[in-house]
Amino acid sequence: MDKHTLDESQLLELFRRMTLLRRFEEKIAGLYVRGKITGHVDLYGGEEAVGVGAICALDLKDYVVSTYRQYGHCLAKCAAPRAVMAELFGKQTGISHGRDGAMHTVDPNLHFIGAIGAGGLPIATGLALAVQYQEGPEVVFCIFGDTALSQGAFHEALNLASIWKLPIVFICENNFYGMGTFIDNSVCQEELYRFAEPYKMPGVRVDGMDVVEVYIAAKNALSLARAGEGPSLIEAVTYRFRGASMSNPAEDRAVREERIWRERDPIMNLRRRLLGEHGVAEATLDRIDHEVDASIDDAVKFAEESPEPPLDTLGKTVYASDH
Amino acid sequence: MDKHTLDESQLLELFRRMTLLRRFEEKIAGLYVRGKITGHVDLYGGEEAVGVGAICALDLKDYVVSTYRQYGHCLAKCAAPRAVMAELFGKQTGISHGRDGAMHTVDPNLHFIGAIGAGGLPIATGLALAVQYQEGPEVVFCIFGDTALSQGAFHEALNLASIWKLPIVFICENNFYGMGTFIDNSVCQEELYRFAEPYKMPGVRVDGMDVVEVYIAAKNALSLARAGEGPSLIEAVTYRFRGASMSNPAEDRAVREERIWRERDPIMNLRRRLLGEHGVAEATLDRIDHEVDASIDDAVKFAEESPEPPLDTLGKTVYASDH
Amino acid sequence: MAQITYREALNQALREELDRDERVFIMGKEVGYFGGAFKVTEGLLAIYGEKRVRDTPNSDLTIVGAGIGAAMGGLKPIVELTTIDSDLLAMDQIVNAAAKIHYVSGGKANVPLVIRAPQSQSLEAYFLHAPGLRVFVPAMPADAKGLLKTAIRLADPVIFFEHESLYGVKGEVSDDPDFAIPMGKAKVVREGKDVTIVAYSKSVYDAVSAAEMLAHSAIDAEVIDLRTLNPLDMTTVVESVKKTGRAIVAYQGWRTGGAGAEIAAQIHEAAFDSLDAPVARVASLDTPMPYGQHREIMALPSVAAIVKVAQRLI
Amino acid sequence: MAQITYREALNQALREELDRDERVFIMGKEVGYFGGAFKVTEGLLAIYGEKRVRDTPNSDLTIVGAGIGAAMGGLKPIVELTTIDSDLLAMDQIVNAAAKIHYVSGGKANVPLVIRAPQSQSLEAYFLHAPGLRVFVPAMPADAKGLLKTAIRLADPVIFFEHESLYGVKGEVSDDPDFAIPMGKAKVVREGKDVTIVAYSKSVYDAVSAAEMLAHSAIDAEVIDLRTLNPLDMTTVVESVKKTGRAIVAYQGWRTGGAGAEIAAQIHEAAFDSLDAPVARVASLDTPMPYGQHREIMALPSVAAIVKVAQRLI
Repeated sequence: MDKHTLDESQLLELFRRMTLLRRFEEKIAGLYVRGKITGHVDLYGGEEAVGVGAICALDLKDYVVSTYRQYGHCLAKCAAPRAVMAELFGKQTGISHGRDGAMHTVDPNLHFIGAIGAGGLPIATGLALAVQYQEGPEVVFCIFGDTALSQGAFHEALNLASIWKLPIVFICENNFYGMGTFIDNSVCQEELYRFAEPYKMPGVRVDGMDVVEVYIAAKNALSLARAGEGPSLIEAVTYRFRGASMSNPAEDRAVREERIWRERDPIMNLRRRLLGEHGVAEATLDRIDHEVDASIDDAVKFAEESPEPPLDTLGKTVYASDH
Repeated sequence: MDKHTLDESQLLELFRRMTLLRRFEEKIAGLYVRGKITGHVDLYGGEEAVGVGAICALDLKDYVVSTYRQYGHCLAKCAAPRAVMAELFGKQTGISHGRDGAMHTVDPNLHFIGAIGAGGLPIATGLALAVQYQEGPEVVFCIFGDTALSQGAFHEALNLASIWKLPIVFICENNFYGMGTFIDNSVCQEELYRFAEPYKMPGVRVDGMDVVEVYIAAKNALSLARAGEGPSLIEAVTYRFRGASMSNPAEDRAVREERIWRERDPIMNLRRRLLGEHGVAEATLDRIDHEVDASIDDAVKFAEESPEPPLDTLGKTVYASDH
Repeated sequence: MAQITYREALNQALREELDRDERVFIMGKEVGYFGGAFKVTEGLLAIYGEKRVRDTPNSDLTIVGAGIGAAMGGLKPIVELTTIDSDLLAMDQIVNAAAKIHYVSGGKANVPLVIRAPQSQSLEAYFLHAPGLRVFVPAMPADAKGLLKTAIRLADPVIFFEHESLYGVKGEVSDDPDFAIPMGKAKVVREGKDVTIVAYSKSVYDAVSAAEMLAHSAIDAEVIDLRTLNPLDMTTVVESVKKTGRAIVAYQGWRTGGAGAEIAAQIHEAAFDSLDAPVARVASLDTPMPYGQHREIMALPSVAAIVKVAQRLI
Repeated sequence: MAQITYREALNQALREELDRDERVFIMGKEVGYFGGAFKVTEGLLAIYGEKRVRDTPNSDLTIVGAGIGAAMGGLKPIVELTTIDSDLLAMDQIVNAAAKIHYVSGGKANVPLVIRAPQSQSLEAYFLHAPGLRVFVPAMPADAKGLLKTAIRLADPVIFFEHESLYGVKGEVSDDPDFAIPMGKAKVVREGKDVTIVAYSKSVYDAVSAAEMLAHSAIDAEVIDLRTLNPLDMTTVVESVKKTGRAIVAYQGWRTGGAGAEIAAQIHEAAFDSLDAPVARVASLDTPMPYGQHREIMALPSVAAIVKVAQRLI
């Protein structure tokens, strides 16, 4: 398989979803500043090619286990923008009935699990075990940040997935920065895909700013897992435009470096490619932009008009066996 | 450095210490069966070449952080047999005043820390940091079993040691068995020294039944660490004669396989080499045997005659700031 | 009904639930070939095969996390943790994931996971302080079986504590495969009118022995076995304390911050006017467990300590 | 004396102790270049350099373990944990190693380690149930500074909780480099005769506000700030309760199995005959923390809840 197998309609779909993630994020950044959204909001801008490229490679029934900045991954997994936005507003109509906000969205119907930090890797491994045990066709994509590599859970999960040959793909978004620490303070090995070798699984490094490259790598790993060939590790080298979260903007990050990366903006790059190589009309892309904007405006309106969860339900749904 | 640099007196010292470990263990196995020693007693028989070969490479001021079967390592680190035996008896004269038994002996004077399982690796790393911080000449040897490799702490500790270039040598006793699980159920990678590569440190595999080979590898790693060149990983392939602990004898372990390994008994091998290659008189080795036996008998007598810790001190020494 | 050990009762429960539900499986260090660190899973590998009785690496955090994921993927995992270190190494997954997922998903996702935790050191208090997690602490073989079956069938995550000293204890246990013990129902194991001794796990035996000794000095003690700490059946406890006017909580954990503190606080809250004396606690010394048999006896709560406290209360 | 924030008070304490003792150093995720997740270590890297202000990988268990090893090797490490997950990921090292080493070494080895734990979720109860570990929970900027200095100078391991909502709170703080607050001394922050409100960390502010509101309805509440949970100064608390006859424990943690259960149990044990009503607890709902400001307010103990309970008690 190579990138030429993506036809124009598929590329337009990748463009549409990346645009959705970007615009959605820009919208909530504004809402956060205006105090409409509280709590911890992680941003994803700049990394859309990874989430979208990987998740678009999946069928709907496949699973995504994501970490922090997961509403991006959640949208990429085809969650309704209304449900995601309402959750960020903490409303009853939200994807988790407003219980969660955006920290660890879990939606069994969507086959999506958000989990915090490296804690998601073991859970994803267990989900893959459930698939294998039930002889299902599904594959689990587990997406996490580079700092997970300095947590033991990463290693334990890769080891377990390898021993049991589980249908799982580990996808590391290597964005070179934690909250403020450069990776060389965090992992002694900056070529993160090299950790695949001792665990006896294929490991590749891809340009995480190129959605097509991510998509192809994801499809290849998916095929292996689907065929019972076990786990893989993909390292996607990328860059996040803002700091790790709205409350920690990385003001002092080198402006020059950021400009270079911005020139590699995955959405602008795909746009140029669609207009150039593929001869797509500018109006087509503009129409997608407008449709996306309209869906986000609709989601905000929906969220604003939705009811709060009744306060007396707060202590409820702690135990499944209670209802 | 190579094995020819060990002179006869050094080889005799290795022989003496291995014999001490073996005879000590045989003694306490008997005491356990007769109910003189209670609690959890881990055995080490067959692995003496690793502990002795590695620890004899050190100076007294260097540190050893050990795991489970640590009274072997503790004796190799020149602890008095009396103090170790009295500790196993739970007596006031024991190395930890009878508080500990043999689970996690800690003796700052001996520069020895026993810690449970993979939990010792982070502590050893911190000790190496203390050495580096204080610009001391010491090196830390951290000795652990193969099951530690499936625990995240192993990976976190190697990563940290590599980033900070700490003066530490990680020594894995790969004895192929946990309590009953073969290593292929436990770590997907059976060549454990390969984990050194992603952490950018030298990794070697040695015959853990050959005390000289272990000694040489340890000396080489020690020299690197002493020179500020950072950590190394040594995998010593070995075999424990009994199950993991006295309460879990691995009765059903294949007899045939055990016989093959017993033929590789590190003490018998060194004995043959001393008698043959080095022309040492049999009487010299017999004298060492007798001296060792006498010191162990003395230790048992000492332990038996030592007082119990006063029961009213039980709740004491929980806090250093209390006394 | 047959006289079997606590260990055999657990083994029976596992077999019956493995037979009953294809989704049930067991994983943990040494649970297969070796039959479990305490031989609870002995013989299961031979019957159910490697798919359903899975030896795992020594990766506690990740095995519990994998149990959570497997539970969310439609299975009913039973994870065996081998040591007290294991419980603590896995704490983040237990408290921050297993216990919370149902809630943060708005009730959409369930985590029907059972964590079997053999314990030499009693750490149940940590898990009592983790909303979303059920905590079972059976003392008797019958309850061990009946509650393990309930745990396996439950939609919630359960941590199931097995005190190591109880494995060899024998008792009457039903062999009806439909037998199960409901959670959240304490059991009055001995009736009495002078003082209520609330206990769970190993301390139930100490409480019963103490009650028998107290009978010689004409003190009639009621002994309650809580059986589960979450749910906590305070109704039975409070009813008893209203009758006796005095209560002792006996537990194996460290005194300070242990489960006994919570139970005592709740008794005071609910039955203050009926109490003739403050609720007393008989628990372990606040020290790391020292080595050696006689010192274990010294540091742990004992029959004699319960007797002494009961005599003081009356 | 100057008016500074809780955050600045901590920063001052760190500077003074870094100046005072070459063996003191700080390590943790983001403590250097970024100045700490909550900016407590801001500016320290520039002054003290990378040797003494060390950015670490995201390896909580191992960073705490390395702190233990460094402490045993002769240093005085201060480890900053960033999140609530961190505390739990490191739990095995904290409870099974840091807290026990002094004891199991027969008193030979010390672990002078300080673990700074900023917290949004209040998990102090876990660490109260760990003999060998000191637990500090300052509410006021002056205590934050004075107790952090005490912690750093101490021979025992200390977990030092900083409630995230307090970082911006201002107060008078001494700039005498010899200033330190002894551990185990609770502070009566408001005198009163009708009811004792025992609190720590953020709840002290709620308790003071509640006391002010109660004054309007002629209820004179005494407020005690415990400042440290281990050692726990029950002498001050019991003395107060003997005077007032009524007590409330207010804390941010989950109600069940929280530190309030222990404090209530000890008050009952020591002052039963002086109590006119059972000790009440005002704590968080037993649910994972829901999202959103107003729900946080709903799930957490509040000024209004303390007022309501006080009125009910009297």
